[in-house]
Amino acid sequence: MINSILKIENLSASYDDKVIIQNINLEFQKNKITAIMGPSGCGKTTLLRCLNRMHELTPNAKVSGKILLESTNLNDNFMELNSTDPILVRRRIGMVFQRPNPFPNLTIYQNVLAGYLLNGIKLKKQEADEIVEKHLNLVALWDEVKDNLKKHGTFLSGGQQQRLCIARALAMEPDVLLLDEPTSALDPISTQRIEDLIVELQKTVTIIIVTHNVGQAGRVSDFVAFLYLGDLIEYGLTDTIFTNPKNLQTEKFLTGKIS
Amino acid sequence: MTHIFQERQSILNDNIIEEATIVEQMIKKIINALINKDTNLLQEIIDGDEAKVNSLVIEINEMIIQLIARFQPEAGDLRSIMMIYKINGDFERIAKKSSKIAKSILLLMDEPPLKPFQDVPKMLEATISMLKDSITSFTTHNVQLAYDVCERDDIVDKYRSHISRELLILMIEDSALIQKSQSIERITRNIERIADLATNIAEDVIYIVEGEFIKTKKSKS
Amino acid sequence: MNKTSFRRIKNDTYKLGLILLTIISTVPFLLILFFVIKNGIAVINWEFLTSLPKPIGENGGGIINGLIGTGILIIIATIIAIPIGIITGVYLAEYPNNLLSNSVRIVSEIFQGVPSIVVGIIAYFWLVKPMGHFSALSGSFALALILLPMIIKSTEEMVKLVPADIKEASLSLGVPYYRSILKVIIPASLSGILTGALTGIARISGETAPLLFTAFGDSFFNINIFKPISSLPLLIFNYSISPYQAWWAKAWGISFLIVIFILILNILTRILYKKI
Amino acid sequence: MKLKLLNDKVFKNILIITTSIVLLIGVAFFITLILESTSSISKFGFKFFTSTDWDPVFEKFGALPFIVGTLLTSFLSLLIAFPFTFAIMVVLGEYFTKGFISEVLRYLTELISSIPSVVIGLWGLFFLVPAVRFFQITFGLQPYGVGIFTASLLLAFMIIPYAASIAKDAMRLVPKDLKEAAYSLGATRWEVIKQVMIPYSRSGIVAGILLALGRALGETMTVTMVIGNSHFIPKNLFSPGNTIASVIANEFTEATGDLYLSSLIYLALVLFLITALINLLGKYILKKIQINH
Repeated sequence: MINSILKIENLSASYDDKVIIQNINLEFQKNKITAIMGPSGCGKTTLLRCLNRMHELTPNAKVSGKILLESTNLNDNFMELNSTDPILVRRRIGMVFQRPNPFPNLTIYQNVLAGYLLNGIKLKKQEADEIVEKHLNLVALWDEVKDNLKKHGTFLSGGQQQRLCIARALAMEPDVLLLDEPTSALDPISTQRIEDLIVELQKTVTIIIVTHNVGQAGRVSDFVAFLYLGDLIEYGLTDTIFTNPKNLQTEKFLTGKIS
Repeated sequence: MTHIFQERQSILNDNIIEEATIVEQMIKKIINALINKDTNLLQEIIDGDEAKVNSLVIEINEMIIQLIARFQPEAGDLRSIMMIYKINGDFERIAKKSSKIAKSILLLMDEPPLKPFQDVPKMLEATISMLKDSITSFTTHNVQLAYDVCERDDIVDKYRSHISRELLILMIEDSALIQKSQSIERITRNIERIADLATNIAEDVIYIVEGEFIKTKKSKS
Repeated sequence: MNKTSFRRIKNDTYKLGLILLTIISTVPFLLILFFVIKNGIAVINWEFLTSLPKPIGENGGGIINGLIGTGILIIIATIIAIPIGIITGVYLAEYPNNLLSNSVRIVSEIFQGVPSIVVGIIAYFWLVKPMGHFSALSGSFALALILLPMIIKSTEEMVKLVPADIKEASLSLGVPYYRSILKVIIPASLSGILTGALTGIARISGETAPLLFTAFGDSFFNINIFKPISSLPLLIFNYSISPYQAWWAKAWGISFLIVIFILILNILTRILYKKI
Repeated sequence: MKLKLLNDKVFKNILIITTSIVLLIGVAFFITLILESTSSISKFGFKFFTSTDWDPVFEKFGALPFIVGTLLTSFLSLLIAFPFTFAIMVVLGEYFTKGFISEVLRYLTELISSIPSVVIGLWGLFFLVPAVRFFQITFGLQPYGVGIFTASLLLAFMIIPYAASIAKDAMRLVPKDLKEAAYSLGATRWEVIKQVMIPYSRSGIVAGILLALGRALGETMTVTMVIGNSHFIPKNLFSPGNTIASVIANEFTEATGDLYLSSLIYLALVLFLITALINLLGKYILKKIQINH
């Protein structure tokens, strides 16, 4: 049964009058991992950044089309993100970036709670402790940092920092987690740990991951969307697309003939 | 490798073992059919089991292709998956041979049995024990057992040449028995092939574990 | 072979000569330091630090008016310049390429090079003339105008140094833009901004020219910012061009104080800078 | 949620308004200078720069002596500063780029540029002036002590660290592979400096000199204290003179007549325009270098 949490209808985005993605229609399945892949410059990241309305922060950026997120309100099945406060959108759709970017002036503890602290949401000490422990556990970082929670995150390794950033995003209890090439700045072992983590996390959250690494898309995703020159070329089960793509461009991309 | 890969790999292993069990059952059914003169069992093999194995074979093939396409396994993982791919093919052939044997036996059932025919169950027993052990060696990665299976190929070969010799004498004595003898000959040839395939499986197990291809089979003169 | 050794000798000679020139160029500095310390320490005592100047002919007297005055001038200048400077610097870093930021950047660059005496003139026309008399406020305003471009510049640079994805991380957590700037970007660049501010304060604490026609100087104790006020650099200038030996000595004493103050600021700046 | 968006809008408006205020101050600054000097400009026009008469009593104002004084002190100080600047640039930019000596030198030059000009002036007045006077007596010159030369010496000392630090930065931008290529061809270190590094960092050196010139032109206190404050065109490098900045510092508070004041502002306007131009040019060159890297 198809159970969509996020739908895109006729989404187009441009920057400086240059069209980056056009007329994209896509549905993301709840608690599944969807990988968006394609050669560099195909609009993967832009598509991702449209989803939590980060794209519009770029100067001269334009977005058209509809993005619908499963509503928390029972009467209304889907809410349209373009007419929702972007701040609210971003709390329900978390994001993790290419480079690990923990806040340098906050401790590890504060970093996990950053979403609350920076928004000025008051938490009781016990509540805060629970959130921190739960989410550091979720990203398998608790045992490694529990004695250093009051230290700044900068002494952590790249992979640990990235997991901290994932914990930070998860602490806001988002429905969807966007990952923008989360391992492109990491070494192979950290990459593998993050991939394991991503697969593990789909139980709690719907994941959309952008990757230019075909192997990674294959390893972690349930569904694959292939973008080429701003168009959605193919979408389907990872198993199908990786063994038997319908489109010639997808085939070429997977076999390394375009990149 | 990710969880997904490990998960899939274990499903793959489960499937191949399920396949092995069915194949083993098919041969056991043949033996039982021979002993109890039970044609229903043979019919089951022909109508049901072979198809069951075939659909499993397709499923396993697909899984393997997906595994390789998505996870690009290496070293031990790669050897294991490639061998499962081969074993899968071997099982498919064993199932086909078993079905052929069942068909041949079905034709012979109505008629009074020939003397050499009594050796066929024994040959089957030897074969099934090879198959069983090769599967066990696969699931337990027991190389010793695998080598043992390879050795035992000779036993089955001996059964076959023994039966062939007897059939030859029978045919020389009574030309009316030629057709029947040929049926039995076909059956024993198929059984021997099954034993060969079991040896193949054992060799594949040796490759999975030790990473070296071996060929124990002496070329037939 | 001969040519090679000639080249080698030439190489060594040049190196030696250049190092020698470098050392010579620091000699005046060491001399200044020597004179300031030698002549300065001689006059520093409790009375010098805590009492008002006495008329010429009387012995003793101090520079408390200048000390207080300089303190007030610097504090007010900092209060004016820091918020405006930081906000403008943030704007320049956040909107680097529109008409407003480009023109402000040019204005700020021009301001950095404007002779301070010209700044004094402007403060005179904007504050002294309308008010009818010299005042601490006009002096502070002039100093603030000198401090402002330095703070704008260091804020802009420091904010630009904060990786863009830190801001995005904050926004992606649903944190509003203004909170992201105030709670993430500014704290992350604060030590850099403070370094810039301290350098600027060190510079204005020795500024004299713009005070000539703004704060003007006053030989009495004054903390009213709408009245003329004394300042240490002004005192140095007035005392040094006076014909009285006793006042010359005081000029050295004040110089000593200022140099010490600037040295302390310098060390503070270094400590802060290391933290970046 | 509505409130938060509102806050964002308010915040952005605060940014824009404050920045606009800075722009406004800059523009008003310029306009004030023009307005306040209008009466002098309309009275004297361009003749202001060619006339040598500066007579407040008869309200005749010609700025030539000050312009000459300013140019003389500035360029003389540049000339004196150049070898030292060059030396520091090479020493810090190539010989000692890291380590203790480089740290000490860097710190020293930083300190020099942070000593208030009035303190340097004080030292000049009580050390350099007597020294120059001694020198003048020895050589049978008129023993002023104060004058163009003394002022230039002090100015030179003040601008050396400034120019050197800019030039040194440019020198450090020379790509390592370029240097290594030259070394691999058998060049000595000096040859690499002379034939590779200096040509490569030429524009940075020019920028350093320009910005230092801007400083020298506008420096007020030290010059005022040691230049001698004479209203005549200096006869030689040792005679007293006046620069634009020093004449403003000396006479602004005493300027009684409107035209007198206006003429001083006229001078200030000229000084402002020249320094602004030189500064922008220097900064522009620096920016171009940075973009290239």
